[in-house]
Amino acid sequence: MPMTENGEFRPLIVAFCCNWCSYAGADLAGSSRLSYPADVKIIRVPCSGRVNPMFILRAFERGADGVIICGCHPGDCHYTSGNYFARRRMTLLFSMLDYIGVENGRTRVEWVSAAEGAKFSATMNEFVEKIKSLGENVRLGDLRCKD
Amino acid sequence: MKYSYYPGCTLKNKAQDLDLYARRAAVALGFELVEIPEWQCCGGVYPLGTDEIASKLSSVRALNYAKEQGQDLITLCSACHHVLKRVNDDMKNVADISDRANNYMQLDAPYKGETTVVHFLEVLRDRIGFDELKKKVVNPLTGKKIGAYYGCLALRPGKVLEFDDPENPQIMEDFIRALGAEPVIYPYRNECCGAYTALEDKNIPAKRTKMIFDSADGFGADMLITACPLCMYNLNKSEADSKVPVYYFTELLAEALGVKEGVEQ
Amino acid sequence: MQGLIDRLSALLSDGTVARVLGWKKGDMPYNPEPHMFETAESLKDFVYDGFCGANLSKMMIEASKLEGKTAVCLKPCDSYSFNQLIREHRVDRENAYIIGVGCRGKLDIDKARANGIKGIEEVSGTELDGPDSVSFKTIYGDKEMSYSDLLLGRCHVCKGKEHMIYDELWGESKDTADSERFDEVKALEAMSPAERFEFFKKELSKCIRCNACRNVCPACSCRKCAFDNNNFDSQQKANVDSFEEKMFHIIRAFHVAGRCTDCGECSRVCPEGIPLHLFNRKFIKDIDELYGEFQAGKDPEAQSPLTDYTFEDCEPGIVAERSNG
Amino acid sequence: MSLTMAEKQAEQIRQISGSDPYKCMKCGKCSASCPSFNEMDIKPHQFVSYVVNDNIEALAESKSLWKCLGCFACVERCPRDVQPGRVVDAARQLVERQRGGDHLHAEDIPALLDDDVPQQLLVSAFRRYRR
Amino acid sequence: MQRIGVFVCHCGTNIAATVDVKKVVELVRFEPGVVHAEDYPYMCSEVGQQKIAEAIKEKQLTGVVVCSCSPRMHEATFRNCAEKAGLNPYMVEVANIREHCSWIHKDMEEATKKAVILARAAIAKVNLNTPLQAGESPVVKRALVIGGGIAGIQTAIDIAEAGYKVDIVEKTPSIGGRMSQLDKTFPTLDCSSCILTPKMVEVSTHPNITIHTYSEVDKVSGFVGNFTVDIKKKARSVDLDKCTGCGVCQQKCPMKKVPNEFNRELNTRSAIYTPFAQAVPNVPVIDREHCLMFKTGKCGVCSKVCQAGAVDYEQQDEIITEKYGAIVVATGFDIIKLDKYDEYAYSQSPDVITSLELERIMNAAGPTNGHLERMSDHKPPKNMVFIQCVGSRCADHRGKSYCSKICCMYTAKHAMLIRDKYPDVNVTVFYIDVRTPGKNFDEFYRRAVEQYHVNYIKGQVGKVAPQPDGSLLVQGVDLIDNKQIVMNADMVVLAAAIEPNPDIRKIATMLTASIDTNNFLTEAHAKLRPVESPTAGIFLSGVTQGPKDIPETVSQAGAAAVKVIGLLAKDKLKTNPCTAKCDVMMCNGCSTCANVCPYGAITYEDQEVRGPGVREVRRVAQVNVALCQGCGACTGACPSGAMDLQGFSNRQLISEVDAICR
Repeated sequence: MPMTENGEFRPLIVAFCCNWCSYAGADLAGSSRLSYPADVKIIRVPCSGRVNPMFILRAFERGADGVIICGCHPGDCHYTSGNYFARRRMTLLFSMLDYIGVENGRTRVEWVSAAEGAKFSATMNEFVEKIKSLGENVRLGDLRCKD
Repeated sequence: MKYSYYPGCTLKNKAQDLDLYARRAAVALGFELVEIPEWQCCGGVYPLGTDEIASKLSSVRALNYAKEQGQDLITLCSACHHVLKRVNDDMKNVADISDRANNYMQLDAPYKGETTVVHFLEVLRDRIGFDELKKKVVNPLTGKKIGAYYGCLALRPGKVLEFDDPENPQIMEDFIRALGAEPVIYPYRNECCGAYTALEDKNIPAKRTKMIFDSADGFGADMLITACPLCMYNLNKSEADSKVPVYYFTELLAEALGVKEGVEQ
Repeated sequence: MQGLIDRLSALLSDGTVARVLGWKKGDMPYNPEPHMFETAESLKDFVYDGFCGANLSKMMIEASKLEGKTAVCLKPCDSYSFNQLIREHRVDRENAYIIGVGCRGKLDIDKARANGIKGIEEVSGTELDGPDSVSFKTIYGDKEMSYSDLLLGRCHVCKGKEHMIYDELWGESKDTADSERFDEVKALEAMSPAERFEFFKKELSKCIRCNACRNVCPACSCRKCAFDNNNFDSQQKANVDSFEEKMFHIIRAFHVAGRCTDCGECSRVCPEGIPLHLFNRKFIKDIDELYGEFQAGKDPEAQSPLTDYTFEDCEPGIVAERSNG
Repeated sequence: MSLTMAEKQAEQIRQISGSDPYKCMKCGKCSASCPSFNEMDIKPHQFVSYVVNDNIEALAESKSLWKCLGCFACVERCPRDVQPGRVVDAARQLVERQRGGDHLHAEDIPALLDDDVPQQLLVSAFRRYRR
Repeated sequence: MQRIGVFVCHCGTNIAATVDVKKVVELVRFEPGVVHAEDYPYMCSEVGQQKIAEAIKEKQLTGVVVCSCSPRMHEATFRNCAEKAGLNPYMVEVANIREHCSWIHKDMEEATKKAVILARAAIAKVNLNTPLQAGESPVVKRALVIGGGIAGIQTAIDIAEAGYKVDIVEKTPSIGGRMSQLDKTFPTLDCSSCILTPKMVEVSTHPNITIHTYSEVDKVSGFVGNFTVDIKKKARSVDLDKCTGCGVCQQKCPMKKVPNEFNRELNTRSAIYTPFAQAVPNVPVIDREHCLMFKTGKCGVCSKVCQAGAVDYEQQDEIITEKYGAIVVATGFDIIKLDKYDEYAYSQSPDVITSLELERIMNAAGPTNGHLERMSDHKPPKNMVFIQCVGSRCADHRGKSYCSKICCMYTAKHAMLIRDKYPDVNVTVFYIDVRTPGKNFDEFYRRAVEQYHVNYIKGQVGKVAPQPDGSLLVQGVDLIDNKQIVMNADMVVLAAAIEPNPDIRKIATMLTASIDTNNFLTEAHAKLRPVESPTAGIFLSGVTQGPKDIPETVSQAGAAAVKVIGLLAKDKLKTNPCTAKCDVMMCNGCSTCANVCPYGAITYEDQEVRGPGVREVRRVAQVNVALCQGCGACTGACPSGAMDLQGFSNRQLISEVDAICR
């Protein structure tokens, strides 16, 4: 289990951010110096609709403790409708993961606009706290039969 | 419709009229006030400190009792209304206060602000309807020019109390209209009467109430109505030349409904 | 059954169709298998009885490419799959001649085995117009079981006796539903996450990745499966670890979500008896609840819920809200 | 880094009041609204800047603590949501929570009463003027 | 195998103060494919770019990773640099170690570790990058301007003057906007209509400009250079060509009790009306909501008196469809509703007014013919109080967080005009701060104080109390004197906050232009690209982007026009090569992707497919790269994984996931 020297659990969190809103929101969080834990690593995608469920499962497979997808607010998608499709896909995928007993707090979708640097930072802080409270991703780890 | 009724300390003593006429009016209007057994005083003012828990517990007990009865909680006194609504808001929305209060109370089920607190006037406006009330009036107060005196506790903070627009309220004016009288709108109806400073500095309420009476009188009010026993006290003590009589709103209500001399509930 | 064979022969003889897709007698009385009959003569081996559970729709993908029409026997529930394949442009309606065959539910031989019926030599009473009980001649003597006790799990939540598409009908159908479609899913949802996890872990750990489910599934008709596609880097069987196997079923269910007709073939063919339909049915239940009722294969014109949206759709946070109460 | 007494007290006031005095833009609307303005030595808007500047000693000695009517006119109208009334109240509590901090003593009360005094007046004054 | 160079930027101390850049260089050397790694204080500088170019040539790099600021900032810079050095620009990726790392983390060890991981992800991606070629798409040489106020008018004139066609869509019956409601303008005090009317005439007579008034944008599709827009022309009920603008219909209309929006409802107008005398076009509309003919079927007076026969009760809404290369949003503002600010008694006294109402009262064409008088009793005021920042700079639930920017100046203007014309009137201004940045602005304000003796009081008003005698008692504070002030006034003027036109949300959604929490449109870059939306081909003019006065609005309108002209001057645009691509060997031909494509870029065709053991005609997906915008919705929908997105391929994204989760 990844720990710092003082024994604190440091989760591994993958954030998929759409280029137009959320990635820019993350940039704004940066230029406004609104900190959030380094546990969050951002992958830039053109649109939340680009996020294939396979990517999320892949992240969990490779040991991620939480995965968050950020996109433009409904109605504001740069490509008109990508976030709507993402919303349905992710709802169903998350529901399935919940159904097989994976903690539903490990997955999250948040709409963050380019102007919402503060929201981006607050969301990431909150998500990291949530994942810390859930601890390591043992259940998907168990499915992984990790020894 | 049954309501859990929180009368508060003053209504059992110096403000018995406020309580008595409300009970009679409720019978006439077809709703029931079920007094909460062993209610404790709300403390008169809302404990503002974020770390004050103990002083909020008497309110929580009353709120939780109403929740267990599955009833809304009704109040008459502006102060009780203010304190109960704000504590209820804390229990619903301020996790720290809610957690600590619940830890302390050890209720069967934690209280999370489930109860709806309503002022008697809100019941008249939102549940009975002023149009309905008007139909039940048997002695319309025709020709009377009445100034509503809201004071401060009934209205503010508007975000929490959601009683009426804190800067331009209408509820008491609509009430006055429903009774067949004419409301007199004057700008100091939502200004404080001086409140508890009356105990040690009579000067403050004297100045405040003079301003209030001058304003109401200037706009032609024959009388004022209030829902607050402390306002009533301060207004009554006023030595302003412009002073007009002050009544509890329930007294005029009972009169209009023809139950002022009625039998008690 | 002879009537059906006669009709099929006639279709072949008069040139209406070039071949017949149906079921052929198996080596045992309870394992007929799908077969393409090219001549009227070969139809002597044709069989249609209670054990003909196999859904022939998917085989029409290949048959559609052949010269001339193919007559295909579809049960009511198979017709949903065929319709869905039309929507996805995978089968050619013009090249198909659909005989909507009657169905009174299909049988699960394992139910007989579980009931102590072993060493079966002959079975009778499974034909469409047969009696209410099935007779087994076994090496241990004659046994009998009621038809309804032998039904496949899926037949207890039968979608109905109507064919969604056909050119002609043969035989009477019966709606065999006697339980609620989502009861099994609801029971799982009612468990704690830890219990659900244990349940699926146990079930999924049986998987031997034989791909029988994938091969039979009419929705799993990709020319090249995403699992055999190096774009997702998921093709290297040598690397396959247990996670991949378990995720395989979840990914597979997701890939067919909104397209799965709930035909139940995956669970029927799984050699390890994993209730794979529980994944698909969960998606169907969610779709019904969140986006309005939708039955894949019912209306070939209907937009699939996953390629559709509304502004007011629920947020993914609803999953936690529902689950955490 | 250790805090001075005044800094600690200022922090306490922020804690008790739940208000953020740094949000103040010094518009003075609280003082413009205050019915007790003329009774106060330190004015409502000054309370906020006194807390920002850790000038708690002056606040503790201010008679304004006992002149605030708790009418929330300042809270309602403050455009920055600073809630000056809560800051005044927190300063009052800071004083009262100290030994001997009560503003009103039980033995003084009988002299202040008249026949009409409602319970509400007593309980509110008790809560405002005593620990 | 790629030959990758990694370039780590210090960004002065912006990165280097928190990330140990030397260590990053040291660690990325061991990543697969990396043959070169170096750091430099400013990679985006001339020298920094030189270093990248040299390394590309000397080390025969096939891929480049720059660890620096956000790719939204300098990805284009580094890609251009690579292209000049002979490397395909799409072989360059940026690891964002500034905004996503050094600026938000404090601990050096942690930040360095994260920077390495972000670099690793970018390296993993570049390992799978393939050279991409940008395509081309034609540009429609016509612009659309939404909003016919001064911003839209100026933008349209500037574009038209450059020789391009422009259409203006204006929702109300006339162009002119907010500025047409103003009386005088600061800081020169010239009359607003005197400077606006010529521009309105110019725009209406310009051969390159078409004006659609009483019209709204209904639907927008397409993309930069090639938008298709449906414009709804609402039924005017008056024929634009036949009407001579004689005005008889308005005089004879029996329904005269309609609140007059143009005069901020201080008086009324007829049901058939032109909003103001100088309206362009000078053709009335019938307000069907109030017209007796439409309400009761009985009247028809306007039709009877119209000698030109222009009144047409049967007219229907009409949708026209046009193609545009660029769209400018100039939808302007309104002032906020004041119903939540009744401590100022706005809804209780007609003598408490907004500044915009005062503009109409001061205007010769306004409800009082330009005489300063109280709306309650039409008496001239003796004492006037102005209250600043009503709803601006608020952190509460009632107002707006921003400064409305124009109020300090127009209040000084009002105060001066009143003191000039009515020297007996006392004018008091309650202010929090007086903000006058702008040429000759502070001098203007000082004139109000020094020359006109306007009484500026630093402080706010807590309550305005209407008195029985009809006056207003104003209770405020003077923070300099530390005194509460109670004064009598006859009129109180509120400087209400401005807010973007409420229609902007709908319009922004149609344009897929992003919008901030205050409903102002977002710029592509707050400092460097202030008149462009992040959505290509969409430009911002005027208050739609943020509070502005007239001089600023006009400058920005011109800037937006220049950007539009720059776009329309091109015959073709380079298209984003990061488009979807279908692997025909895997495609099922199921049409799922086409169902989710917002651009209709996917079609199906029967194609002979040849591959190992395969030779057959299949129905497969075809991507039209001119239409595809690269969103990738199709890739997520494709069941087989046949559809992939170039530049953000499945393998690339998975490799990033793997690199992060290593």
